[in-house]
Amino acid sequence: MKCRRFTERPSEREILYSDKVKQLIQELPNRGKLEAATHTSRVENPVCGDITQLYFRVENDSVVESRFQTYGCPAAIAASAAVTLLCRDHSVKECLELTTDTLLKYLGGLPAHKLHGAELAIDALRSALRPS
Amino acid sequence: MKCRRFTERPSEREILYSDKVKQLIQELPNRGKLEAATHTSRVENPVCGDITQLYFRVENDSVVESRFQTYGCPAAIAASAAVTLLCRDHSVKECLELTTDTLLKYLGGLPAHKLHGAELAIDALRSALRPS
Amino acid sequence: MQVYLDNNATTPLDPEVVEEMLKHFRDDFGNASSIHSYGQRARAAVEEARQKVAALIGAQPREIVFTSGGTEADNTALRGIATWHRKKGNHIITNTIEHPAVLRTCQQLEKEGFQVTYVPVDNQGIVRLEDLRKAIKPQTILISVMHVNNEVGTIQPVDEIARIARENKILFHTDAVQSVGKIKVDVKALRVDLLTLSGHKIHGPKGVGALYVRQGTRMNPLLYGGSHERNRRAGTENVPGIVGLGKACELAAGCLDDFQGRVRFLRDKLETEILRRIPDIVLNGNPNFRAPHVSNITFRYIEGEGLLVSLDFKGIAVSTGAACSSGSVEPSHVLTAMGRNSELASGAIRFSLSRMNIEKEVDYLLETLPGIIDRMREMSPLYRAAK
Amino acid sequence: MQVYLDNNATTPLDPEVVEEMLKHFRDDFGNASSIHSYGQRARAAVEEARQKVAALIGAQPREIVFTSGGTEADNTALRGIATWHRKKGNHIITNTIEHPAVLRTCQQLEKEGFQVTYVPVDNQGIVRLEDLRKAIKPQTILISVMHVNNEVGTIQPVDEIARIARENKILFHTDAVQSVGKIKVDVKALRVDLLTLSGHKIHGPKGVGALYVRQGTRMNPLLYGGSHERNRRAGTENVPGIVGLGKACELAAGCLDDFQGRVRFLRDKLETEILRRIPDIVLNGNPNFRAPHVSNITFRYIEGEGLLVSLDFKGIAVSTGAACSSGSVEPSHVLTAMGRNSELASGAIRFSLSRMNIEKEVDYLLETLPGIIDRMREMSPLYRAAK
Ligand SMILES: Cc1ncc(COP(=O)(O)O)c(C=O)c1O
Ligand SMILES: Cc1ncc(COP(=O)(O)O)c(C=O)c1O
Repeated sequence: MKCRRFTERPSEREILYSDKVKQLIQELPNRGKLEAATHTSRVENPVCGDITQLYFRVENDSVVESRFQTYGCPAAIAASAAVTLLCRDHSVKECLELTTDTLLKYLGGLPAHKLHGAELAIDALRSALRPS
Repeated sequence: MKCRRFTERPSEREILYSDKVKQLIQELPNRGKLEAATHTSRVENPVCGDITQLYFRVENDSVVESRFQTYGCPAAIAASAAVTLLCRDHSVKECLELTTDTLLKYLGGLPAHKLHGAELAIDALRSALRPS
Repeated sequence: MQVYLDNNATTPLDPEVVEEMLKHFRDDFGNASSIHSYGQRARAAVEEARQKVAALIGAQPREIVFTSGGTEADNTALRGIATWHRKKGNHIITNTIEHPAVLRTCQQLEKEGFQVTYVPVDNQGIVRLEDLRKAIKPQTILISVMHVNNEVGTIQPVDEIARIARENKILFHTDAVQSVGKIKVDVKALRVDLLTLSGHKIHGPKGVGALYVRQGTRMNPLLYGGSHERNRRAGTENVPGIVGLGKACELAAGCLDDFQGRVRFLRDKLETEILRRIPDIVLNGNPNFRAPHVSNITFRYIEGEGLLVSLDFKGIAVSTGAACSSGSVEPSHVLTAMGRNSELASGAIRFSLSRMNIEKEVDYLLETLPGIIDRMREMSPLYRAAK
Repeated sequence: MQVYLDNNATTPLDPEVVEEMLKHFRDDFGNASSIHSYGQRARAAVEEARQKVAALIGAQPREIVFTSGGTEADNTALRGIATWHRKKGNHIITNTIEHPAVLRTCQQLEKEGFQVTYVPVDNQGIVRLEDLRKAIKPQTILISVMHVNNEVGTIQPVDEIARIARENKILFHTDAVQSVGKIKVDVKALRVDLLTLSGHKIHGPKGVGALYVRQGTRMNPLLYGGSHERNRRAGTENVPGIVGLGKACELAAGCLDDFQGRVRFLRDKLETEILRRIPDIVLNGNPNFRAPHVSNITFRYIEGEGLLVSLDFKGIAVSTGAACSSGSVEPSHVLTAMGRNSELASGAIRFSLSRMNIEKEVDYLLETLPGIIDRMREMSPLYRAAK
């Protein structure tokens, strides 16, 4: 048998959570309440019941401390944690420019049916830092 | 894991053809026409189309030569061959006493849906040797 | 350390099962319907496996129909009985905590003109016999109630339900995918008419299962084609799979004591210690009528999937709901049917053991879990609010 | 010497296929629906296999639905399309030489109120396009015609039939179990809507197959339960089986030239030499439109099964009719449909080769066969009568 081998590699695999997401879930950086917060928000996804609460301490227009509390699926948790990491030491304006796409890139992607986790975190971010 | 092992051996297996049947099919002993036959018969199974033709040369009330020709499934072939073997050197009376059961025992059994092969051979035997 | 505690989703294969299958992957690859020796060796292996499966559940070999798994067996039982007996009646009774293979088949049969009553369960997941009795109508042709529930491990009173069915001349099917090989299952003692089992839940291969069909039971097949399986299920026999299922059943027959002893001990240790070490916990299921290898626990104020991913990071595999419904955001239909609200349902984790688990795996879980739960609760907006 | 010439019944597994499956029997045993790493490794393997199957037939991965074999794929295609499109019409067209998985499903659908036209074939086993065209009615919803016939190897003009179907807005299914991996099959070139393939006919495992469903095709599933296979087919994925099918397809993709070259040469040698050495022979099938690995020959005046058993004794495995109908006494429905009388049909032997056969095997057959035929004809009452 001298048959050729088929060599094309599969491109589209349905991987659930990226390594980045798993690591965030594992470490839960910046988790918990921030008593000294200057800006907070609590956003709930009415469909799946996920809740995210973000806490920011802003000094001189810069986020100097950030925390989160999330009840929900790994996507929502990782996205919220990521937002607290991405905002630290950035100006409020810069934070408000953070998009779902940038967040998703940072997270190494999310499964299609879990994208709402990233949207929840961005919503919470905007609702906390938006000038009222 | 210190689990007991289940040890009962299977008893009922659906084996198709016995080694005896396979051997007879392989060797086809006593096959072909017998020109010097004193008794012959040709019996056909109208359902499946199997045909068996038996030839006996009877001398002093004893079968001294026997042959068969069969068109049909292995069961019919083996049964017909077996009948020619079993009759050789027996009296006509003894030959007429040969039953399907004895034949089946000699053959090492036949699958249920192939029993008609043995019946065909016994029919042919009786129709050849029966006093007319 | 790798600790697999998701044995209700699927089990690791027993190496002896793999060994027996390999013979049919490598040498005896014949089609069991072929007349030549290759075929006859395959046929003998299939019939030997049939005997082993039958022996495990107290059936006759001829009452065993091999299928492609539990799902196909469930579909065959329900649709096969329903369509055959349609002239007698069009009503089916089942319950709210069945596996989707039963529930969704029933829903489809409803679309095709059958009526289905979904009897509720109590808050420990046991079917209420009174409700079941009341649901019976003159046109009821089939009752289907699972033996052991896959999510919470509850054991249903299948023998009593079978009696009720019998008294009313109704056929009875039980999905025993999660009980066969774990607790004693005897079709003659239970007196069921049809019973589903699956290979990959008992250290056998995926893609093979069996339907027990009591002799004399008349039904339609689901798959039409060649005259395999006494015309009950067409399709070239999956010889290695069937051989693997047979071997798995043979091994399981010798391991029932192990489940009642060692596996139950491990499950109980896991459960008691979690209860002792972690506050704000709810046990799901009936502690008395429960298979020995399952524990379903709600960790309040957190959502199960995050916990699952955290445990996975530590090498521990568990499940949040029925494996087959993962990916969907709905809370488990079983816990919901047991009256758990969505917070309690989504905080549920299923630990399911097998005869391959050992004590130090449970110890590792018990060391690992409390810290993770603490960290996750610290992060939960519900937890702070509740304190 | 062992010579396996019954590859249309089933094929020996490629050792590389076994190797890939073993990984999932031994280590990566997870349930592909589980969220933890065990599950995700299984999921990745399933999706990789899906790509390989899709690549072999020119489909998109999402158009591949894994099933438990060719029979299930055929049943799913016919019943799934028929029941879903019932409101549009209740008429199905197929032909007289289909595999029982198609024919018996059609017969069952007839009992359920569908109308089926079984178009005849010519005496070389080719569907007559004129008859097919004439059979079309306004209420025709599905045409099903196999690609390569399993008994005689005839290749049907599937692309033309697909065109006729398309022009009449009728869905078209082809059972390609015996063509995939043997001759070029490209769903986009053939423009079929549904296509069946099976693992064990291409050196892959038994108990796994696939149905290609063109994107956008609407149909019912056959198996209901979990949301597997994009809700097209419920049941825990047979991960090792699917991986084995994927590998078999990958290997097959590289072996099509081998079939056109070496395998065809061996088949032609076998056939020509038998014709040269043995008198009173009839070739069955169409010599021009025929897959390269099949030869179906009637040896007049003898009955095939005895010949089969004799060859088996010498280590040579062949077949008399479709493997699945063995045990029944009826002459092959395919040969009957081709106008062969019962004597010609029952003397037919199918030789089917694979890429694993070698020339000295064919030589051994050619040495062995004439003596056996002589002996059997000597024994035949028909032979003497004919001479
Ligand atoms: C109770 C129950 N029934 C049926 C099934 C389906 O069996 P299978 O995975 O073999 O399709 C499962 C497992 O998924 C189950 O747990
Ligand atoms: C043409 C054809 N269709 C369908 C099938 C059935 O496939 P499976 O054996 O995988 O059920 C076969 C083989 O038996 C076949 O040859």
